[in-house]
Amino acid sequence: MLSVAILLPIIGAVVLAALPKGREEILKAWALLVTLATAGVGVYLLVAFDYAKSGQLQFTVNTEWIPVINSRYHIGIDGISLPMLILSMVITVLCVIYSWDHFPEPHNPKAFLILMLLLETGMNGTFAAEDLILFFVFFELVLLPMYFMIGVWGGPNRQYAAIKFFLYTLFGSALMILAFLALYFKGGETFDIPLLIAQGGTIGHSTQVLIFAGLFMGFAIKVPMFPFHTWLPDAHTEAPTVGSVILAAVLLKLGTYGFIRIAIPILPDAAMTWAPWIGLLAVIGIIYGALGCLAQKDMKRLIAFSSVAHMGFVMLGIATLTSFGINAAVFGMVAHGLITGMLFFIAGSVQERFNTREISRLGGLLLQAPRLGWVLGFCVFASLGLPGLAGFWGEFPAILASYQPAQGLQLWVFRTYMVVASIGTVFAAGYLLWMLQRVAFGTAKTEFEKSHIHDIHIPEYIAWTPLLLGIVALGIFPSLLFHVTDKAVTVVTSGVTQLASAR
Amino acid sequence: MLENAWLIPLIPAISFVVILAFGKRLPAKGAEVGIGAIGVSFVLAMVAVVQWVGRDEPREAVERHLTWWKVGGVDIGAGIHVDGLTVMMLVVVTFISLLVQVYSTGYMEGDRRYTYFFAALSLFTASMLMLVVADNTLQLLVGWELVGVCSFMLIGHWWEEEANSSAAIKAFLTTRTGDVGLMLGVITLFFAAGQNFDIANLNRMAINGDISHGLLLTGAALLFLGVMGKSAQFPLHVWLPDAMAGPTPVSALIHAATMVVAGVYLVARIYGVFWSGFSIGDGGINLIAIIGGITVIIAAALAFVQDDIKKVLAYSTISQLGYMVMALGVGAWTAGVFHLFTHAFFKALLFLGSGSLIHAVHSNNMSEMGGMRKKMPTTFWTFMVGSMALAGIPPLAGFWSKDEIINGASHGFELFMVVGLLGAFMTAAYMTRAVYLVFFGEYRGHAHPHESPPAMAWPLKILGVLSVVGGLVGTAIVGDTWRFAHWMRFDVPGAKEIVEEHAFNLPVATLSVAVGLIGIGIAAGYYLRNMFPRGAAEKSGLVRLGYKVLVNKYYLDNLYIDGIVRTIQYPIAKAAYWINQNVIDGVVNGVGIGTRKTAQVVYDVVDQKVIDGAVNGAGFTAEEGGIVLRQTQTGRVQTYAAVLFGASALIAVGLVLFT
Amino acid sequence: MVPENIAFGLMAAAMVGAGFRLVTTKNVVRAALYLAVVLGGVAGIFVLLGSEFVAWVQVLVYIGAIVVLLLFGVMLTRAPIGKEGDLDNDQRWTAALVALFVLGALASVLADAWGTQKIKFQGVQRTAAVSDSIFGTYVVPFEVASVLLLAALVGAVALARRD
Amino acid sequence: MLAAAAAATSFKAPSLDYHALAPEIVLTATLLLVLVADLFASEDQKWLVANLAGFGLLATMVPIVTLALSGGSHVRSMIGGSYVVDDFSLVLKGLFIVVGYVVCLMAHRYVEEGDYYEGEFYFLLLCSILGMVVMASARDLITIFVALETLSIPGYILAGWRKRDLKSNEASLKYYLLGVMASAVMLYGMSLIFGFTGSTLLTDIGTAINAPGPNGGHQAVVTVGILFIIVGFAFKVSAVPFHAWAPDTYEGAPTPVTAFLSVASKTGGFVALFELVYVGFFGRSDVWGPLFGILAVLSMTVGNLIALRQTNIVRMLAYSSIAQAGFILIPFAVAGTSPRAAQSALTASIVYLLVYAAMNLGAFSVVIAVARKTRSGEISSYGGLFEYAPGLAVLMTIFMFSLAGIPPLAGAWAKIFVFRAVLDAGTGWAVALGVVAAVNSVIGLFYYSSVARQMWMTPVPDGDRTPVAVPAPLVAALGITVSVVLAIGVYPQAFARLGELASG
Amino acid sequence: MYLNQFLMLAAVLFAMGVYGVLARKNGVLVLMSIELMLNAVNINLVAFGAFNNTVAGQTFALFVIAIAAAEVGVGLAIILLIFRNRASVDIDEIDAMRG
Repeated sequence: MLSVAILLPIIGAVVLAALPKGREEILKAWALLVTLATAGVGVYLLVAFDYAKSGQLQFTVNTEWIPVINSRYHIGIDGISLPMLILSMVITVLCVIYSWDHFPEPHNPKAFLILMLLLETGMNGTFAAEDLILFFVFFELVLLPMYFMIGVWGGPNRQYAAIKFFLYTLFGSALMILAFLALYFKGGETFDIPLLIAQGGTIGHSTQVLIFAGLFMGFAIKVPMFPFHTWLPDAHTEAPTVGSVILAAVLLKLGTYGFIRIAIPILPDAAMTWAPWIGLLAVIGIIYGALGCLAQKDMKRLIAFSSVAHMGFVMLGIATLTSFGINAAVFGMVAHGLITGMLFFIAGSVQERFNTREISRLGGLLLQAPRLGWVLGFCVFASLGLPGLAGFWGEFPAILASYQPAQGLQLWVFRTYMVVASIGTVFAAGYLLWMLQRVAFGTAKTEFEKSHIHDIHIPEYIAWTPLLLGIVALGIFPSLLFHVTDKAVTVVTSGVTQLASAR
Repeated sequence: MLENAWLIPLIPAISFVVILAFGKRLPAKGAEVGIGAIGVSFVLAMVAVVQWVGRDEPREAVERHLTWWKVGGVDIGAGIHVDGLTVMMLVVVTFISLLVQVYSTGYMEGDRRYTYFFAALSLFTASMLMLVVADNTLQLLVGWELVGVCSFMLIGHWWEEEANSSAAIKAFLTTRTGDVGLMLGVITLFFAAGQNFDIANLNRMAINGDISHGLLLTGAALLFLGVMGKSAQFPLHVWLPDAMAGPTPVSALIHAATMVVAGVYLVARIYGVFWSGFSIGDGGINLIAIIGGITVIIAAALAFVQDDIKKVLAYSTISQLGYMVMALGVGAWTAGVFHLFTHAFFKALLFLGSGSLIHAVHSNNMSEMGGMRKKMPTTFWTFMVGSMALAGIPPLAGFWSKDEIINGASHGFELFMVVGLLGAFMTAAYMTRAVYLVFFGEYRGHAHPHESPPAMAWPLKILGVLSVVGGLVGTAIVGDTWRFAHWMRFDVPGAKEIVEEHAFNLPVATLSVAVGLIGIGIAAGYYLRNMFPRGAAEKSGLVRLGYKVLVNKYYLDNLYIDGIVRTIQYPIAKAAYWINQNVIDGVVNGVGIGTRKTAQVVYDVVDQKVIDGAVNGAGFTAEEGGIVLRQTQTGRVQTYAAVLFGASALIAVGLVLFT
Repeated sequence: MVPENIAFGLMAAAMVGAGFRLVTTKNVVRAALYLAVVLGGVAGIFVLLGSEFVAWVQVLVYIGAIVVLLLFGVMLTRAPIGKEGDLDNDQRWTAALVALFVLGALASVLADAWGTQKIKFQGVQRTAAVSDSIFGTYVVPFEVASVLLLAALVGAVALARRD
Repeated sequence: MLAAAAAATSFKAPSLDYHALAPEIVLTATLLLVLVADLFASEDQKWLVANLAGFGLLATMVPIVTLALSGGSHVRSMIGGSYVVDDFSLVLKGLFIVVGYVVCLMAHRYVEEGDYYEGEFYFLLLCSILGMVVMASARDLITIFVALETLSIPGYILAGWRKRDLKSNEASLKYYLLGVMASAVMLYGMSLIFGFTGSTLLTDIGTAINAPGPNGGHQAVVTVGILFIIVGFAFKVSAVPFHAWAPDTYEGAPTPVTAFLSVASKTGGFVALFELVYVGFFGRSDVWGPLFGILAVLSMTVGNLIALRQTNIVRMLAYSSIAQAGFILIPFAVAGTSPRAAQSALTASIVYLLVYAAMNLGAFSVVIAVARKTRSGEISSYGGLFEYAPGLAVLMTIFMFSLAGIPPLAGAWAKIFVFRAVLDAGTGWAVALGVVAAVNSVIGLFYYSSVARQMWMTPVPDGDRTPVAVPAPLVAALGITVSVVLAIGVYPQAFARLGELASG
Repeated sequence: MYLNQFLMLAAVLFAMGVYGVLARKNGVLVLMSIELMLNAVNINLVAFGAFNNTVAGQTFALFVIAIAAAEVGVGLAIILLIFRNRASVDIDEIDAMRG
């Protein structure tokens, strides 16, 4: 069943490629159908998932794939993968709906939708993969479609942004695959993640540290962590709305997911060694991203930089190596997916209405398109971590966790991080409200006074409502997510805790 | 009702959703929903009070909670903790909110975002109530942030003007800066209490010394940072005056009666931590008291030099909050809470009064008012009552609570008693000034003032009454069971009693009243008398001659006034105000601007040049390398051949040597 | 053993001299003749080493065919007879350097490997032996080589033929 | 004397296994047939020649398959082991034949429409392929030498096949001169090795070289001999610094020939290297280990860096093929550390060769197809290809990113196998080599993606949007190559198994 | 006779050949120089054959001779082709493709 969730989109893409180019309605309908079907599978998974055993892999498939290098087609989901999987499914559907009647230029729905479906396969696969090589393949599979999405349908500077995004990520994954192979040889000649988790601890410390470095490069660039983040603003700014939404909502999560799923459980020892540095980069990212935001003139770019800050919180949570921290991280991933995804949607809609995202030229959105304005306001508050909305549960527990990181980590170091991170929340409020004020408050600038601004229209409503509901629901009932992830996280941290108890 | 106190916040929450959804389509644009809901909540709150007071001794706090979420075996609960403090707050919040909403139907009439306004009020009330009933610090934090947002929305209600939205942002950011402290404090105490947010448990452990003093001190200090932000304590008070940009009812509800006292409430609620953290029990001075004391004086001084009536009230609010904080700082828990209680009434009254004035003259500036006595009698009388209550004239509400504070300070905190008295003096003085400038003399504005509509008048009257009698709850008059101090106690099950009561102390009382009266006297004398020579100056030279002596007399008078009062009031106050605007406020704004600037630099230099540059540089060098290497491809076959043979021979030699 | 050494000495001297002129002369035709001298010398060396068959093949194929071929080439490319401008390009010194470097490397290695070992002379190797090895051990390469020669022929014709 | 006489009289013909030689025989028959047919075919019947060549190649596959099926494990060795047919040689012979067939498909219209000699063209092509097929089985120096020349000389000629085109002449000349010089160097090396070991048989050479002691195989002369031989083939596989001919020749030669040279003859060179290194010189890994390391790093880096600056697609592909050669050389560098490492190294190289053949041929097919319309080799002429020829654009994209090594395309697996070999060796140098390779694979992406960028993201240079007419044979070539690339991408096991068989 | 006297002679010839191919610009002369190198190799092979007392050396030499002939043929063809197209055999002028 899980395989269906992975393969359905790509099959759909192939069929789509066969459909006539001219008949746009059919193309869109088909794409929507496929994504919905996939989401349907997702719903089935949600229902059939045994939450009592959310710590173990479920819906596992484990068949021979490449015996030569002893790599198997091994997939399965646990409490951590499930939410991410659902997230990517939902986002894709919404993106198809959103782009329903305004495809970016050059107008070529067929290619665009095919890419979107390919992307979904890649994302779903990554979240389900339980074999390093398989993971790698899916991890990379998302590169090409996103490259073309940015490069073909992007903004004026798209080619630069696209190739930059591509090169960065590829550089990371080149080192990552080396690390994977090192794991293969050091970890008992297998790429199977569960097996490696079982045996990973046996690898010598220095070796672990080296391998972890490789993995780190791979994942950190994807996250992206300071100082590997510079591809992100360009990619986001240039990408078409849907592209940035998927990029922000799901693709960035691949990196953090990699940390949680692979790096930490397999190499707990190295994780202990690296955690302080990861934490450092994380908090730098938090402050740095905030400063970056304050310096922006472009709405979308600002949101992009805010992602750097938010992922900083996620990484901080991970760096604590505690159950609290990593739960927070997973929550943060989902929350950021929903919220920042929303923000990019809005930025796109604003762009579409005003043909500019330049904050200084905008203003009085609340007067011209009240609903859009209020939604923006809502998302801003969600994004700055307002309690009662999803964002808070990503930030607060992360900060909480860094008060008392995993045993064996320097207390004072992480408490310093805690303080810095919490100051970061103020910055977050700063730049987001500043943006809100410039964009939504005040009155329209003269150049747009006359122009009629269409308020939210139907596809936008359909595409956004689920996200907004999700933000509120998760904000009020965080346990919706926590009770899924918790057990799985304890599995992740088990290695670290064993180390701690061994000390 | 005590068990189901969670209903009280829930109802306004629902009304918020309802108004948001259907408000615009309703006949009264959603106002009725809001008022109805809050009315119900108010009734329930009253029931709760009665039930609480009716409980037999010793009154055990009612606790109920359920698991909210659960991580790594730690389960975080959500629940309610109802005791005297809670019910008192419930009543105050619901009641003031009710009146304010009623008042707003008049005040906000025809506003373009009338419905949103009521929705926001409902949301605010809900969050505030939730904060009040919270039984754990996390939940409290949630409510705390939510009220902050509501205040943001309401301050910026008229966001068409940038000034307003900026004020809103300033308010939000300043408080949030404090909240960093709060959040960290909550976290510290969470771990200190063994991964537990529960407040009662926290108090118990704190008092019984189950938590190391160091941790407690840290936690308390951090929490207090949050308090300073929310309750506008020096030096984080700067946002409150700007917050006056919001509609006046909002100022009355949020920035006078309820939200700003959240800080005080927090201290009172988690008093155990502060008490042992700052070892208040040992007497002497401590952070809370100091900050409170400073705030009292500074704010009061600032209130002198304001022209904007709401600003006067704002500073007065700050100073009064200072009183409360100081009270808690000197261990006078009951007194502090009591002052919170009474202050809610008369300050709300004053704000609503000023609101009705502004409504009438379409200006905040007292320089454009004057002579309102005749034009707006209701407003005048109620305002007078409010001012006198604030000035602490017996037997009005303010007197009892303020006296209790000063009285409390007199036991081991004499310094702060002095502060309290000085504060009382200044309070009386600046209120008199305000009252004079507004209600006496000639009308200096251009509008045509008229009495406000009943929707606005009635709340004033009600509050007026309460400002008169509200304080009596603190006395034996109401009977022992109903006496405030009787059902309003800070007692933690399983921990020793830490708050001791102080009997009513006549000398202190008289003293405080005295300074109050002196304050009024001087101010009144200064403002009222000063008129005559000016008036006389208009007359002919003859008269001027005849007046010589009188004038001379008043030379003295003026001399005295100028010599003393001015030197006391103006320069100091002016200086204080200057410092306030340019130093403290400047710092706050400066921080904002500075951050933006650094951000710009960081972005332009570090991000775009250094980091991005490094990467692009790598690419560039690669390209350069390509260009250079291309030169080797000369296109001449014999060069290639030379390379072929040369390389072969070279490598040969190399290999031979190194193998 | 003296005569061989004398013979070798003479031939070697002639070959080196001719070879040197070959790569330095200013006249293409002369160069071809010098080449013939060198090749003849090589044939002589073969005889010295008791490989008569190879020696004869050398004479026939090289001097008989290749040198003639090259001369035709010279003619066809109309290189004027008698002195003419320089036939060298501008990297003469590089070339000399490389050549000497190669020579040095080879010489030292050879000296190191075979120092003063002598060739124990087992008498003339009969042509039969050679043919045996060609048609026995090396029959496959021989067949392939025939195809190769055919290919070279066809190709050369295809390229050179005027059309 | 008597001994010699006895030897003379007692000649017995060597026992030849004709089944094992069947592929060579069929091929030879075919090429002779082609030559004859060309003589008798009139101008309008020349197309027959091409088909003849094609069928001949397919026919050659038959004995290869039968040999593979007839107990693939058991090795057929002839003439004292100087000519061996085993899984290794069969896999590579198969590769050569298929590549040859695809090249025929690519060349079909090209030669026809360019009115170049057809018969001779295919004849020479087949000769070259024969050389390769022989190379795959050759296990002694002479056979290797002859095979090398057989696969090279037709190449020299074909490179100049566009006779009236100066560039083509130049290509031919450069290729020829450098080729001959390289083989001279190689021959000198062979003579040294022969002199030292007294045998031309690789197995004997292996034992002789492994011999310890003062006169053992560690001597300088052996080192130089090995080096010179390797140089000869390093030239063939265009490894830096012996690569210089490749870009000029590739650019000048007719595109199908370029494809042939860049895939087939390069592979031929590698096959020779496999035999020499793994059979003959294995004992002296201290010589060739570092040597290949240097060659690999230089090839990857220099190839990539210069490729960054290219504007002509063929030239860019030339440099890319240099860089790719670098990747294929990496496993050699680490093969010496242990038998196990040698094993996985050989697998890696062979897998890479198989994959490389597919994707490079594909790329060249697209180049030919596009050139039919644009008549230009400039990368800029690919602008907006996606608009008027989406099919070709997508194919080219696939090939480019496969060359760049982006999963899930075949190229990624090739690289993964190389990395695997490197890390299997596990030495510090090996890992360093791996990192260099990783970085280079990123640089490579730069220019590969720039082609994709042209096709997808830039407008058509001359607004001419008429679709490209792709002749059937070319479509077939594209079909074969792309299906291979995708198939490996999804299910690498198939080819990995081949590689393992061959190296087993 | 010492083995090395032959080898050294061969080495010298080889080096001369190297010089020739590098320094001569007339195509035909380059071909001649190449022949020089090949002959050096042949001397080596035959000498080693005698030294190791095996006939393989001669055989090898024969193969080299045969194939050398083929190469010269092809080479001359190419040079003729070029001469026909550009009326010159100066190969250092042939650098249309570079970089």
